[in-house]
Amino acid sequence: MVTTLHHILANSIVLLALKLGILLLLLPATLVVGYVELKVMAHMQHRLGPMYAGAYHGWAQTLADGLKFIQKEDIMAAATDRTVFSMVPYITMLGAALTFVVIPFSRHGVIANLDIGLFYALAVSSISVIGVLAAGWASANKYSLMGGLRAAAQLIAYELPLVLAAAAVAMQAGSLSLVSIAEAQRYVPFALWAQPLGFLIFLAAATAEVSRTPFDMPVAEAEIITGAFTEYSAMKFAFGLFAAEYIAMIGMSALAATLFLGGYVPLLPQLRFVPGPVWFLIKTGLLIFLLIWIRWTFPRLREDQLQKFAWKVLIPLSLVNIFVTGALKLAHWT
Amino acid sequence: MGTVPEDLTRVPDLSSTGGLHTEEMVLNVGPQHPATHGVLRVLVSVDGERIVRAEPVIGYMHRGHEKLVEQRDFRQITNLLSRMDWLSGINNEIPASLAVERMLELEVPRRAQYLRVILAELNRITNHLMFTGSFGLELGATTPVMYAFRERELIQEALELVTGGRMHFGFIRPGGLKEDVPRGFVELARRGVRQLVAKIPDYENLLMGNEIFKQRTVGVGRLDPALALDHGVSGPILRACGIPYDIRKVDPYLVYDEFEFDTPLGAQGDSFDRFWVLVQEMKESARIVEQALDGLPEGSHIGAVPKRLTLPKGQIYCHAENPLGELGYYLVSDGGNKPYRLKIRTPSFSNISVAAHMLRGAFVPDMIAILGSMFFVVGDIDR
Amino acid sequence: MATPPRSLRSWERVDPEEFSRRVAGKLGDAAASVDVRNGTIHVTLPAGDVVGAARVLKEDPELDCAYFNFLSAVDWEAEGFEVLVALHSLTYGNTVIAHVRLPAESPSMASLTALYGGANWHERECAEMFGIDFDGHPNLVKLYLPEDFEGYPLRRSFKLASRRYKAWPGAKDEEEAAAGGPLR
Amino acid sequence: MNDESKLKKATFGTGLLKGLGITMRHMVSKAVTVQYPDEIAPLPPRSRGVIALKEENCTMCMLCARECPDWCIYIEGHKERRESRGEGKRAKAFNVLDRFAIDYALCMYCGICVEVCPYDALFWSPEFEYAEGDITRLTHEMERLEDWMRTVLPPSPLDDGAKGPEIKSAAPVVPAPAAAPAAAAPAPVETAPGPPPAAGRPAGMSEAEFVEQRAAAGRLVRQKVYEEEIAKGSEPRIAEARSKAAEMRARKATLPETEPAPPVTPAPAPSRPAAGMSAADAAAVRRKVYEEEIAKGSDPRIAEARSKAAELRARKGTKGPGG
Repeated sequence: MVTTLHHILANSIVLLALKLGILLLLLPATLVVGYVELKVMAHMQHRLGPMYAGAYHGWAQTLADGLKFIQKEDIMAAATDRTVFSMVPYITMLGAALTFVVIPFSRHGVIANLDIGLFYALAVSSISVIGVLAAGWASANKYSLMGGLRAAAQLIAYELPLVLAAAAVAMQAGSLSLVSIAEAQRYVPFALWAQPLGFLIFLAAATAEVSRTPFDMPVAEAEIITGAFTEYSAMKFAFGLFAAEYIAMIGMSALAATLFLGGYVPLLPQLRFVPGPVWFLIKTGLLIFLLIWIRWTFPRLREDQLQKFAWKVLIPLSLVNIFVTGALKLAHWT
Repeated sequence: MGTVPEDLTRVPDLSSTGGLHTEEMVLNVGPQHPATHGVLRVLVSVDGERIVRAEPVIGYMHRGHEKLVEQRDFRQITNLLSRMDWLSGINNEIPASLAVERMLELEVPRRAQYLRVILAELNRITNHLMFTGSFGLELGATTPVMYAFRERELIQEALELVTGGRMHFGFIRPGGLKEDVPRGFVELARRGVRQLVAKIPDYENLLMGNEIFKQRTVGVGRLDPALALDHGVSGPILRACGIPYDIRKVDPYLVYDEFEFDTPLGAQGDSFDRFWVLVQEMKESARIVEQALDGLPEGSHIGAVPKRLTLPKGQIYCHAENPLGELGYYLVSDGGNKPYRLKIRTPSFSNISVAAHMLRGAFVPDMIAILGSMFFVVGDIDR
Repeated sequence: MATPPRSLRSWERVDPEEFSRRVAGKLGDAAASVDVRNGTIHVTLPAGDVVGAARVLKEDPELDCAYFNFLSAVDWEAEGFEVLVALHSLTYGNTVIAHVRLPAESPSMASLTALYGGANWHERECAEMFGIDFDGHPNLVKLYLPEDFEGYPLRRSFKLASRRYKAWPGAKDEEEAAAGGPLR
Repeated sequence: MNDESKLKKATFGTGLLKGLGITMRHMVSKAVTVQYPDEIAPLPPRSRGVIALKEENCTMCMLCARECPDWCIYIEGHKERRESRGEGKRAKAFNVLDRFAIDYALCMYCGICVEVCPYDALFWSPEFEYAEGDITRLTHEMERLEDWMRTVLPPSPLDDGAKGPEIKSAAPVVPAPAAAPAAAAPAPVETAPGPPPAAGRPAGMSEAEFVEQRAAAGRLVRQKVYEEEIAKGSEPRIAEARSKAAEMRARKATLPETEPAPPVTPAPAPSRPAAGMSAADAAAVRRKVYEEEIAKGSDPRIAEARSKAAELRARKGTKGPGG
């Protein structure tokens, strides 16, 4: 009895530590993704990118940037709503980070394997928009206000196709638990056979969700000067904008990798010896690269064009996708 | 995905918004704003994201060139004029020298004329590359600007080899050029334009062929030709409206009538057309440079010029096709070695004066597309 | 959209001499003199009816000077001001520059803004730089200079002060140094 | 026109994919960045970087100061009488230069002073790294202006078609590059390995010419004289001054220096004792790096820049970012 209890306790402490570790790894992960983005962008633009910080190909550039942000003066304009203004970085960061609670890194490497994991992930991913909207309002800046409103409008337009595309996956897998969804893709990912359309819709909607080109109107620097974050500086800027954006990007990629590429599940039965987390990281990394690649290639759309694209193209398409999925399910074709 | 309403110049009736009370907001774009490259300020009243009124405010960079030149001789003036439109120094200098030469009836050697054409066209390419890149940047595509600077660098290097400067050349002198070109210039210039021509398809595919780019530019900021003429709009912007006004063709100066080149014309005068004309003009400039390099005659780089330039009494208007449009100098001389008055008619000034009409009714993001495709240099507006 | 101008698609350069005869014929008594210098047609207009003459230049189909090039002035000090209005005919490929003499004391002429929208900024610039009043201009406020700027910078009598504080480094001797050197 | 309407009409098609292809293609090809300050792209002799003064040529005629549109040249001096030298010769008055300064905070780099100087006392140098935190330090006094003379490059040889009235004698030693078949392929990096300068360079590269000009006679003479002086046991300062004078004499001379150029550009002698390696060792480093680069198949220009950077690092005793 005692030993069992001891066993359980020890196990759960290890597990807890592991699970907390996942969350603690998020910040370094943003640094890595930030660095990769700098380098990939540079090479796509026929440049070298950072080469000095940390000596070897500038590996410590984002770390140095972070340290620089810490040293900077935190400026708040006189007319800002100070409380709301200061809360924003926490809201955006939290909203982005909460997704990871349900994302499985391996069969058991998940902080909480909720039965409604997918539902939860989609719900919390829209929290950060509240932060952006609050930032736009609290900054007392017209550009920020426009940025905040654009972010809110974008959220409403994109939440639907995002949810509908995910709903088709849930139908396909017959579960809302992300672990079950991943398991259902042993060994053929949904993106390859049942849900290619859903995958594309989800990617487009996720890009809009994390405000990256071509859907980066809420932070368009040439139009509204980083939108809601015009007035932010120092650590608030680093966390509220950069860290939140990268965490959200990693989170969305991880979610897409789980939903459509099978997450930690190996691609071939013969490759089962490669551990789950490695598969998960490879798949997520590929999607992150795709997002970076798209960002440095395309110009951005206009807000009204994005709305039209969402309502007139993506939503009808995702409804069709659901219909087809349902029909195939009924026909027991799958 | 749809396009914006047909007539952008029509002011939407905003008083009746179905009971929903909306309020206009005055947005101060600039003088420090990433999309106004320089210190142009645009005061816009917006209703949501739609612009109700827009008024460009200029003068943040007024340096009083017209006053300064009244106290300077022509060598010093050349160096001043180079700084007006800082992207096209050589082109700024040429018409000033032409004015002096025509007043004094100076003979300019053919080699000097050819070299002037080569330098002017290389300079036009560097100018156009700058705007090719920055337009993409303003629409959110950050990569083309890097490619544009890569191509620009080689041509810039050729210009530096000859003039010793990268922006302010001060190289055109009444009667010819300051010096002859060094050995190696011909090869470098040729390499520069060939690399450019080889890379233009990249810009076309990255921007003009891109569906998002088309969404943002086709039908946006359409300029009515009659309005354009009324405001003295010139250069690629006027030609994008389909008006074949290119001073190199209409009133040929230097030796432009000896080369074969086309004047690309747009059809509708929207942002897309303006950008398209800009890119095509680089190809035409490259053609001119190749022809001029092939036919570069031997000879002197400067004609017989009196040591002290004293102009006869009189007035003359001299204009040339600057990369951004018509650059004209109205020179009034009272018989001294300095101009009594020099009116500088710059392309950007006239081109941007029409912006207020074009911005009315557009969306805020369209404002960026419109301003970005109006190709102006603030130093050229303010002088 | 307004009727497209004739110059929309094609142009042919009419010989300046011939075009100047055409201008002289059309303007008749409205022009004091018409001549050609360096391929440009110079027209002297009396200050009275500049707008009328400009209207003829713009609207007569055989002149078609629809392109508004620039408007500026020259300060001839005691002899008054000379306003220059440069118009261009794209159809016939010729530039016409109208010269209007105004008195040195309170110079004023009718605004061309109703005829040419582009004259707006040019007239504002001319007004602040030379102190010339343009009657009927919708918004004759300063274009470049701050609102409270005093004086008219492009008048000959306006001297630049910047060099008065510094001795001319090019002076060879005391005498030249005392004279202050050229005012640049 | 047709092209344009075609481009415009095309609705949702392959444009997005083509764009992705272009950026991917660039990502996997070699970047064009020049890693300043580790790599230094050579500048042409006409580059208007800084104005150098050759004090012994200045006669205090004031032409430069008078023509300067910015009033940024300050000249002060006094007259001195030289005693009569021998029978029947009158005592002469001559100008002594006390101060010659250029305020680079005002200068607009138009070069009119260099152009108008009738006695060849002012030269352009391509050096540009003299930014200051304090604006008053941008006024370069005589010593500093003279110091820039070390960096002045011999004038570029003119294009073959130049028959102007003012053809300057081309720099004596610069070997004429072979007629250049301009490469049609716009490859940014020429891969043909070229032998070091003396044996001639691959054609068509005017950058290569800049490099050759860097190796021009003046430098060689200077190096030689400097080494001789040092060998004689002269003080470095004196050796420096004498070698500088010799260099200027060589540049003014119409006859080309007959000494064959050594295979690799030697470094200009340091004006002050270097902190790191000695100049000779550093030059050896440069030679080695240059040869390695050429062996690797690098462009001579890049090889030159890298070797120069390596030499600078060696002299300063610092290490590059790559370790």
